[in-house]
Amino acid sequence: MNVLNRIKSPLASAEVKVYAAISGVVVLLMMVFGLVMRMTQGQMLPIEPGLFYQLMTAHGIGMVAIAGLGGSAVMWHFLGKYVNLRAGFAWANLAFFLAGVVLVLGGIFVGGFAAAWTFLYPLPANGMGMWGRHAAAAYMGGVLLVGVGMLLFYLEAARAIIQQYGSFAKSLGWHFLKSGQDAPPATVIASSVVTIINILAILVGAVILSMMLINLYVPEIAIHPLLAKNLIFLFGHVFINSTIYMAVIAVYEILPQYTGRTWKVYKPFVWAWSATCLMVLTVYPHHLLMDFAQPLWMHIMGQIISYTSSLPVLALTLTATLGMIYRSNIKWDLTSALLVLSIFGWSAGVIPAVIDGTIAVNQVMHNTLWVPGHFHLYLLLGCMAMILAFINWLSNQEKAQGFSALDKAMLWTFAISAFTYALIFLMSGQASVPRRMAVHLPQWVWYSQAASLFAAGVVLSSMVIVVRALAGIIKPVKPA
Amino acid sequence: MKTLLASVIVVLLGVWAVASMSEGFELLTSEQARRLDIQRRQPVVPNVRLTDQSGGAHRFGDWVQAQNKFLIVDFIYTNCQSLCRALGSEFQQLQRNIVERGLQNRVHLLSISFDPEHDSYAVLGQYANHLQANPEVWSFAAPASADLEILLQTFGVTVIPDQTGGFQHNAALVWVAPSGKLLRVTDYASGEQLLDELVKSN
Amino acid sequence: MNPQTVAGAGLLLMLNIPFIRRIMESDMAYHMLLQFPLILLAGWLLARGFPEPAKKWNYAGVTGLLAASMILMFWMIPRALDLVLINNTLELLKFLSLALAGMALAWSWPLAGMIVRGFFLGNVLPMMMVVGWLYIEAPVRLCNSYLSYDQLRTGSGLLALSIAGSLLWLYAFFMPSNQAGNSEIR
Amino acid sequence: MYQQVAWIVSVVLIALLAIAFIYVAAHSSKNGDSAKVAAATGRWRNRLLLGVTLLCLPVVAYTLTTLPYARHAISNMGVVEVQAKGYQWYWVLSQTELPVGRPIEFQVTSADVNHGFAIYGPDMKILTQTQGMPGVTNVLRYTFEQPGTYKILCLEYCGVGHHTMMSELHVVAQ
Repeated sequence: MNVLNRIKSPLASAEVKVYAAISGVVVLLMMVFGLVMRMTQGQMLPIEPGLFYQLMTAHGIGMVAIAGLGGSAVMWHFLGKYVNLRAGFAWANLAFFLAGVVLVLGGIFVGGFAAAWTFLYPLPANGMGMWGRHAAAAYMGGVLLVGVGMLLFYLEAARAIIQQYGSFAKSLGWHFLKSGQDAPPATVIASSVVTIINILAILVGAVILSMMLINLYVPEIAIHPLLAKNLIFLFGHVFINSTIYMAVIAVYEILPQYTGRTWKVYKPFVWAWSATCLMVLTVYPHHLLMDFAQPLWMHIMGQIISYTSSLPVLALTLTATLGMIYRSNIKWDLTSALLVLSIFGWSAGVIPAVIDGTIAVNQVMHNTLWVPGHFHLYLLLGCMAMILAFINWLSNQEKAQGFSALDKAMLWTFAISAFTYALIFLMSGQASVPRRMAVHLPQWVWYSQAASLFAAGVVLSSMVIVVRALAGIIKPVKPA
Repeated sequence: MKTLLASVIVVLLGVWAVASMSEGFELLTSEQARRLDIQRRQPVVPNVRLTDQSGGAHRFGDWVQAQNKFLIVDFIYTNCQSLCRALGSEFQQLQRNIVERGLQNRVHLLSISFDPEHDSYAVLGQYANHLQANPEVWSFAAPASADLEILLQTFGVTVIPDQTGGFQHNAALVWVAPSGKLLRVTDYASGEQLLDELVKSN
Repeated sequence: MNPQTVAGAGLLLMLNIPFIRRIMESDMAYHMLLQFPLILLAGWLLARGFPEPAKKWNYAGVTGLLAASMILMFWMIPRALDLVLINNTLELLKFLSLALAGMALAWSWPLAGMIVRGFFLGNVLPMMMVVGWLYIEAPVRLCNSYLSYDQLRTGSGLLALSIAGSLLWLYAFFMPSNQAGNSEIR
Repeated sequence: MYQQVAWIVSVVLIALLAIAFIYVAAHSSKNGDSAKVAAATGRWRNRLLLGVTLLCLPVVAYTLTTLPYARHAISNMGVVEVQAKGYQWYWVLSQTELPVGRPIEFQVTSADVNHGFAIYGPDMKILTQTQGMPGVTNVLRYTFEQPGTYKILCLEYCGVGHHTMMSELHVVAQ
């Protein structure tokens, strides 16, 4: 079975373009929500706390979902070069996704649901008059629908990978560890890891969402709050982590085309990804370090795996990226610059993340703005930069372009704004400013005001990048 | 296409079946169904023979109407080690509350034993003493064995023997109007709240 | 006649002997974890003697597996479990529908590819986990006809089954698939 | 204290990372020998992995020696017990005047949803925290070293009144 003859049209298929376009638009909207939240905390906008928390819920779930969709676009596009994916499943996923989004947004903005995107049990059932149980059900049902679509998507990926490579053992490259022969491409390894962990995460998510839906209508059937929290964070942590693992495929695939060097798969790379597969499923207890009732071994495991899970893949990707561009005569344009920036953002974000995974630090940092600080580094400056690069790459017919002055200006605006924005979060966390509060104490307000300035920079530069890229994507491809 | 059509039919059938079993997704257990059913139908208490803790014999229906009070009924057996104790202390609490608020003339508590073989009036009397029940507020009674079935059925109580020689039964408070109609069934810990409602309603 | 069909029919009849039925339904765990699977098995065996009917209506086994999961979902409702003990019509329906689910499985599973199977498992396994967990966690008895201890055992059994099923399913992903190269994988 | 350490370490490491990126990006235009660069990359990768391991192992080991979780082994002598229960959106504390210098044991729980129980010092920096969870009691021990007014903030989002959920503790010299 020759891999080469499976390669379809070299340019992105319709479903990838639609995914990319929707991701671009929704990201902008969610960024605006973020800006509005920071301006409200900076007392620059007269938004009521009720609306603030609705926006916060929408921003959280919207960004998670859209990072998932954008990452899926990257994975679908490049995985499709190695295995035979059927477009019907991408469309089915999109249909479930959109139906779910309608329900989620309805629950939030019509029903008033505002229990944060983590829907921590039993808050959805305790709206205190802000929302009713139907609103909570719409939200959780919507998330469930998105999960069903994603399950279909990953089942198709699993099917295609297994059909091509025989089993996940092969597509993860375990035979390569023994024989040193026949390594699967980096894209296939990353896709296999994401497929495995996300199928598991979605099933766990389905379990806890169903239980909470039942509890909503039959309150006598109670759930143990600590168990519920474990399941929610297992689901949420794995899902959000895998968005980066999907999006990073863009770096593996696109950057080599700019440098003329290949992204070689070597044994540590295979080791690191396989280890990640296991560790990402067991690292979530670092979110529960302040739940003292949790068994001690889980706390200790949470701290240790926090250190071991993030570092290997990152260290390898980081050095490989730097090695790829060093003295390579790389052609710089918006795409390649964003991709390199994204690896910086991802790496930079891991540092405060791992530090916060230390129990002693978590004791004074948990649920402060330190937390959004670290994840905005690797989601905004990392994952989003990857997705923006991918969208831009698609719009340029997947070729390197010139680096216009406007491109340069937008790149630097985005890089500096996003970086500073995240640093202000970290700085506020260092000053013990809590996260998820509509109103801050007077001495904390200036942080939000400064952050709003840089948030505006992020919104502005992303808007220019996305709008220009969308124009390129929508434009019909000229026959060569 | 045919598969799609068939699948849609299957899903619709499934949803219909689940919906009818759960009364439109409102309930999942027969306990909830029983409560909803009683609240909707409001059946009248059966006119069965009851013997109270002092040996007096009554007809249940007549007795309720003669009393002309709201009745809070629970079902117990005196050998009970678990649930009935919770019920017992809840009733003690309610008894205090009723006396404090001076509601003796409007509300009466009634514990009915579903183990008439064992719970003779003498046994019930001891049990009442043990719980410091005030006869003005709180009565105990057991039906004649032959009438047990119909009584349990009306109140929707299911009793099953367990391995240790006792019984497991669903525990709840049943609210009976002075007219003898069953109004509603609530959790055994919800008595106070309902007293509040009763006070507010006048 | 196919011996498997005979065995299936025999099993179904045996399960219907009032004495055996009473024993199996006396305990919640027997009821859900023994009688249900046995009826499914009987239906499955019964169907082996017949060719798959109406393949056009059952492309890739979608309809059959959907029907099976719907039937299983219905019988996970605690109230349904209670009602069959006092309602004979419903008891008959239980036997018919579960046997039908078994037949649907027998006919549809071979037709289904990885995705349809995965979707079926992705539906049934979490459902069993949810119900099992609810049985364990619920502070009250969910079935009036069964002891709370039985409920705990049934819940643990369901949970164990679904975890075992999930692990088995995961394991299959890592095994060299005999379907590799088979373009019939759906 | 830990806040400063975390901040300084993060900033220094991120700065080092940025320097590495800027250096490499600045040297990206010349065409070098790919094989040589690949070999050098391999060396750097191994150095980085080794360095990170050597750096992290003692940190992980050391920080695991001082865990905040109150265990039964700790002596109960002289401990002041305080019950804290979170409600949407206020705290109910069994006492709010506490002695300085004596170990205080906060038994934190919740009546409704999840809350966070964070003790802020007079300078409005977090000193310690735990979660308040319905049906679960989290035991947090802390010894106040300075008299003064401390605040308790809810650090787990708990609904629309979340940001108003603050209480005061008065720590007094005995």
